[in-house]
Amino acid sequence: MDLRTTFLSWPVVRQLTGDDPLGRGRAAQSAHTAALVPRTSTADRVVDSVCPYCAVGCGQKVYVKDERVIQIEGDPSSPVSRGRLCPKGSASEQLVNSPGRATRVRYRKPFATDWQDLDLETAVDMIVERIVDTRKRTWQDIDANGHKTRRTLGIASLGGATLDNEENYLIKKLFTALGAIQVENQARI
Amino acid sequence: MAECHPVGFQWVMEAKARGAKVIHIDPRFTRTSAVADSYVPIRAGSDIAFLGGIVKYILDNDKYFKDYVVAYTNASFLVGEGFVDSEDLGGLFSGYDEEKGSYDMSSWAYDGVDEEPAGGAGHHLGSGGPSLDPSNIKRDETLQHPRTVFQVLKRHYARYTPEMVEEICGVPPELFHEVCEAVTANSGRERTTCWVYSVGWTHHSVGVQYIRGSAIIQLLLGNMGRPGGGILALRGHASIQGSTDIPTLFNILPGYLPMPKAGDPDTFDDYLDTIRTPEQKGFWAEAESYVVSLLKAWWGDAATKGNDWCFDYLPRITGDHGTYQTAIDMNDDKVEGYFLLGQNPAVGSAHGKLQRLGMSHLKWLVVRDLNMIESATFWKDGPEIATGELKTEEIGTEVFFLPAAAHTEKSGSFTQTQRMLQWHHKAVDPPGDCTSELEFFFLLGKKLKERLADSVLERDLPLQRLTWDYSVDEKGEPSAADVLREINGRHLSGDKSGQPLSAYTEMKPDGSTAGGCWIYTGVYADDVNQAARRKPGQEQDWVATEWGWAWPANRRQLYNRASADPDGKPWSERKAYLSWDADQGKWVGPDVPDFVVDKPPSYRPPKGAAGADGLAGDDPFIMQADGKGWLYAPSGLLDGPMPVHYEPHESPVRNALHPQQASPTREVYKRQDNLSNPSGDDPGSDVFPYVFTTYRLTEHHTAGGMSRWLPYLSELQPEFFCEVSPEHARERGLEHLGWATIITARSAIEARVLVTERVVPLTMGGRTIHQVGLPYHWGVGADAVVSGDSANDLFGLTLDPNVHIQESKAASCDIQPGRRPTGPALLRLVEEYRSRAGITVETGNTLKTVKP
Amino acid sequence: MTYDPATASGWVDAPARKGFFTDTSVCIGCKACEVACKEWNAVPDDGMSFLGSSYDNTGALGASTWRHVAFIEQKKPVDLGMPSTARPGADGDGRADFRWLMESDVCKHCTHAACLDVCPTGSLFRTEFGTVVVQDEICNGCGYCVPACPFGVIDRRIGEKDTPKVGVAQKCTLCYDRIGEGLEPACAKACPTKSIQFGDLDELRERAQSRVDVLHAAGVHDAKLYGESEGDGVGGMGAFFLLLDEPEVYGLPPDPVVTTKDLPAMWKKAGLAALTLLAGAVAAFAGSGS
Amino acid sequence: MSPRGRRRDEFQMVPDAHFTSYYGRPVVKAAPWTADIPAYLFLGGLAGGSSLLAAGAQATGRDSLRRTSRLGALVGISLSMAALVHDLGKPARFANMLRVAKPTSPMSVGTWVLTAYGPMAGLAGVAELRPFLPRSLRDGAVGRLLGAAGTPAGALAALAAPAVASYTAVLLSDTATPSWHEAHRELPFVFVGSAAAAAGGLGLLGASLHDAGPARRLAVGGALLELAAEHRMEQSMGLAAEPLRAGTPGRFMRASKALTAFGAVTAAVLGGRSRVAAGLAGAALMAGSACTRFGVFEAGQESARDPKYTVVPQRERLNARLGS
Repeated sequence: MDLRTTFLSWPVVRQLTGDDPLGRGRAAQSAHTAALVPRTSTADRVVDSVCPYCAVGCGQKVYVKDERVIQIEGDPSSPVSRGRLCPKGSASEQLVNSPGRATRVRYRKPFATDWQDLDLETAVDMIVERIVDTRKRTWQDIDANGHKTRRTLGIASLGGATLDNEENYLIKKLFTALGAIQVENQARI
Repeated sequence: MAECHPVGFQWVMEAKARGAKVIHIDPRFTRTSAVADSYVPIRAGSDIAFLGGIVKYILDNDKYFKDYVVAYTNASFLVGEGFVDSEDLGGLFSGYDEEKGSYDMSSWAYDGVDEEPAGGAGHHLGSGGPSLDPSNIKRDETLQHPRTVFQVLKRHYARYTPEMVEEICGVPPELFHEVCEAVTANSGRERTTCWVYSVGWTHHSVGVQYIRGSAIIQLLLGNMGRPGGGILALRGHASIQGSTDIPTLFNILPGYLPMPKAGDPDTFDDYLDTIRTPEQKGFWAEAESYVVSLLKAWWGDAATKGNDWCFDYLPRITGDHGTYQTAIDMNDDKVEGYFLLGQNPAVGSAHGKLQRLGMSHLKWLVVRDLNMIESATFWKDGPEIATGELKTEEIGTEVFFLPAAAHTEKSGSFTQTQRMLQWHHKAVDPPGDCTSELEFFFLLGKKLKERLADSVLERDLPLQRLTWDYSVDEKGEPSAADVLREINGRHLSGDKSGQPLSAYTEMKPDGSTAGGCWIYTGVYADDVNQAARRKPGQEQDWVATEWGWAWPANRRQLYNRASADPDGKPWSERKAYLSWDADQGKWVGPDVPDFVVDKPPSYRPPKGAAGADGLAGDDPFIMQADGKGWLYAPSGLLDGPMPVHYEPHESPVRNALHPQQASPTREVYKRQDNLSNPSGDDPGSDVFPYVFTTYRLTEHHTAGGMSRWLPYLSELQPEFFCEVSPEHARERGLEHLGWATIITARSAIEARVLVTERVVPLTMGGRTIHQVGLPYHWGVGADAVVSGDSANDLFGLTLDPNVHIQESKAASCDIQPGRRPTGPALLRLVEEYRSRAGITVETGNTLKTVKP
Repeated sequence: MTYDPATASGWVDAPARKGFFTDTSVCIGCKACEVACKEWNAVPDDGMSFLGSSYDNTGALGASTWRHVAFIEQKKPVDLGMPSTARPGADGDGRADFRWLMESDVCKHCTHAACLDVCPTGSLFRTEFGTVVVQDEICNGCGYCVPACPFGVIDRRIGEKDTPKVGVAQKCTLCYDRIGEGLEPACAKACPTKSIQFGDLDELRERAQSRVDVLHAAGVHDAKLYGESEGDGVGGMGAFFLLLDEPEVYGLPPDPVVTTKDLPAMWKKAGLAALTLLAGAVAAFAGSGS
Repeated sequence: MSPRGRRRDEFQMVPDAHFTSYYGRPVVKAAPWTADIPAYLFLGGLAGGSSLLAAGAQATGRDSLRRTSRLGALVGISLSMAALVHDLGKPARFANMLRVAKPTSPMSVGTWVLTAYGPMAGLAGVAELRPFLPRSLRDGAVGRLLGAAGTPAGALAALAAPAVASYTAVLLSDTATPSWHEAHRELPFVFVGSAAAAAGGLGLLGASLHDAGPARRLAVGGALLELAAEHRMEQSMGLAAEPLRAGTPGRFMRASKALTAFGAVTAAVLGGRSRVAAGLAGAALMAGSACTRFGVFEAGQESARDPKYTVVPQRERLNARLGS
């Protein structure tokens, strides 16, 4: 580095030569500070989203850099929320990036005392087998009164209020085709 | 509202700044109360008395909006002669069957409609209410006939005096009067009042009747269908509205079509008859089109007229298969496999112990969540492990934990609390093994179809023939937009074959249309994802109809025909919304009319006209079988045509109005694992002298799955606490920041003590009632940033018969200073309380308490 | 002419001074400001301690809390039209008045900022917006700014080695990076009820005064501004407040004065003392011969 | 008097005083400083005073006093700098202190003063080590340079020394810490008195009876100044004087007064005659000086932790201004 430049950028020198003799403002600003920009402005893209917490449905803007969410904040265009977010909505970035978030499939064998690893594909295959077995064992063509039921009461599901409509649609559609009727969600709770 | 929906509350603050008066009625002084003009502390579980008192005030003082009431409600309809009010039967309506614990509703019908409607009630209905042929109903528009709904209502609420309100609710008469004045003064032609509620009203054994109570007030005051009016349900999950519209609920199919129930006969036509009668008014009359389109969407070409559109592929229900019944069935080893999809019942459902024990009976459990929630780890760190009720090595449940994708990692739509669908776009790929439910269920369906492709069993046909061919991207993820297109529906034949439907009115019963959820039809109109519209609010008028898409038909306010008078003119300039433009021959206004757009106010249906044609030009309640707002529900509700004050299932208070203590139709479960505290003045009720209620805090989200794992939210409310008044603290020796143990017949939990003047001891009937407030966000586990005992462990299971929702906003308890015992000693403490109170499985579970 | 701290600190053609107006009369205590601030500025959590100070478990501003929402439960004579209520059955006469105050506290960005004055490294500096900002990579953690602040705002961050910016003084930057690009600070943007308003200080002061007028007209005589006056001990605050009670109720100093106001006098005394010492030393040798 | 009655809510944990606060929490923050800082105050004062004594001793040919004082200054300033750096949150960034020169910052001013003083005092101190160097070094260029540099360095150090001894008072007073700020009128005199007493005490300890006269006089004078100034300070501080009398700081201050008075009297009466008495007096004065620094430091910290000391005077001031 040019020694002269280095010397001239020494804040003491800038104090003596500039408009900030007391060294409390411009003279004290570092090069790093002067170069600051909000990380939102260097995002690769901004994606329209909706807050995943309550049902007010606040608009969110999701800022992505290097395929990672770097910031989530309110969408000022939303006529619902006008860019504002509550503490939970404001914590959305931590929700998706939290180090405590579970990102690996875990499997607990019957009677086991701890989790073990399992790959996703195997897990889905095993779940398929469980469904087929349980359905076979618990299938009910008719009820005690001889009325047609064509169902299983052996498989139940709970959840959906935090899920997308499209997801719920597939859940209801698949379970209904399987004859599983105990499909429920938070709306009952 | 400020507490749980802070951003929505900006509009309340905005209204307040413009002079609106905000009244907060709640057992608990919340952040809403802090900025409200008035706060009304009320005993948890007593709201119907309060609402009934307002109804009485309105009727006694002629404060109702007469023109509106006569034209738009069933006030003038005559109730049949067989009807006997609860006032005359000690708290029971006519038709009560003690054996079944339910009503025969035929005596509640209008005069002229002489039989019980075919539709039944409660969970057997979709949202259309019961079908009904309105053509013969007798009416008296002077409202003077003693059997008019108006007069019936007046008599029904005659005893709901301010003094009675005070005795039941603990609200002083002057404060109650202030509310009555404010609500009525702010209603009428020039002004409207809005009621806002949340689960504080639904979590009761009479929850539906709570809402009905406010509906009666709003109809009497002319506040329905008008700007600034209405009853706003503030829902607590991003798409809990959507998960009801496209239900993951046992009793309905998409669009509130009922699930078929087993029975004889059980044909497609029988099924249709339960939804609609061909003679009825309104859009439910077209239900056949909606059902056929749904079946076509699901089974495609396999669904033909000849096979009743595969109607038989639908499984049948035989009663309550709700989540609580299911949890009980788990305990009885009737359920083998359980999917938890973003849900944490070990903490978030009532009677946590029953939930966790139930799960320990499963053969297999699939938990899909963002975090390692307590429902996934109950087998190793649940409270029952600590008490010795469960041993990890003895729990045979096989558990699959599958990490889920977050909202930023998938595209899809949420339906928010005002029925508006909003699309969120995928921003990044999910990390690690995380997958969306869409991807998981798509994959599961594909694999199941492959697995059973060669099956020749009849039961596998619905799966084999299920349409399941959504387009996938290069990573194999199915297209959510494709699914939304299917939900929207399309033409299957004719010129427009393959094109999306633009409105549910295009649906046909002849198999020429398909559509997965009729009320969502239009969301993909013009092959455009209308839910993804984001025209900035600043560039639109205040209704902002070009942001997202609201069902049905992008209407932002339901029943908005009622915003104009019977002649189609706004009730007032100040409250103008929709009006009839005679020159254009249509309804105009900032919103999509919730009415046949070109039907003039003067239209009167010809005799025998049904469906939409059967609606008169002044029938604003277009989904009701008679086109009117119901002050009195002649059918459809299992627990009565009008709300009656009953005490909660567990209450330290005797019902001041009726010998009938609690709802005679509430669903009780007499089981050793679901014991109840003695209630009212039953022996032993003094062992549980306090009321407790549960709620949320701004800083957390429900059972904590999306908040207790986040340091930023956890640090704001790190510990489970109970809120008690200084007086109560003195009475029980509770110390601020110390510990308290709260005990019911089910369990005992511990909480830090927050002594606060925000909790108000209530004086009622000369007696002081203390209430304990409990936020329910914490659970016992090892993975969250913060954990603690779960308030929901205190509740037992008692349900509203209409919707099978648990009573978890009011119950009785004891509270003692200090921490609870641990290990088996905890069970002994609960046992000691049970024996002191003399609790058996029968305790508190007698439905009829009126003595003959 | 108004004293402009940016111009006085060497900024030529400085933009209008920016600040916060926090109107506690519309605060609902949701703490969105606390979280939004932490998210944007990557401020670590400040510990999981249950303080039970009403709903405040944050306690105070500090190195890892740049916005702090105070909650005050109090009995108070009722003001007409105010958020207040009867509390039946509480007292002998059956009624007492009660209210719940909430206030989102933040760095005041003083016109005369002691933290900035005493900073020996120039880490704390006055920006062109008139705000006071810590330059993390400059600060050596001397900690002098901490006792200098008359509001107890700034603090040195403590924590494990891997804690970001540990050992360095930290406080609100008024989102220096954001406002540089015309964005609102994170807290103000999130605030659901716009209790926190960001903008040009002059305009905010006008807005605040008219809000006070409105409240006074509505009978809320307690409403008063705190920190808006240039005549106060810190020359006016860049972040000022509308309060409904005395400042100390919210944990704010009632009459803060920038400590450096007395600095010239202190230097004089120190000089005199130094001379005294010198004279004493000379005297100690004088007269003793060699 | 107090603006408002005391909070009586049973769960409000407000200390026993008539004022309002937020749950009894501090309004201002206590400095995040540990014992490093009072130690620095003491050692800096000791060094400053010693440099003055050393220069005088040099000028008047009191070798043992010169040697003791120069070495005292060297050790004092070295340890004090070590304490200062140790107390930083980011010690590696100590040099950033030289980025700016800020008259508004006593610490910045102090840094520049120390920058001038430290090397000189150090050089003078190291010069005293010349006799202990190996012969080759002692007689080599380095040794000769040291020998030559000692005197001018010592003189320059002595010029800066009064500032070193007094600026630390401003360092403390230029804060919002009530018991520091309110002391700002007298604290410089307390601190220079304390410095003189400590340096004189060291001289009494280390120098021969023959050489120690000026040290004795400086010590006695410093002690008297310290005691008088401290007394006056407590009178002028109002409520903020309270922490100086209570608890840990109170104990320090009482010890300081006793030790200083004892040291001064002993030095004055017996210091010129008995080596033991001189040593005892010197040690007492040094200990007294250290107690003063710790006492003042801790009193300030206490005053910051209790909102009373911030709120009550401000409220009184405000009420007086508002005429209520």
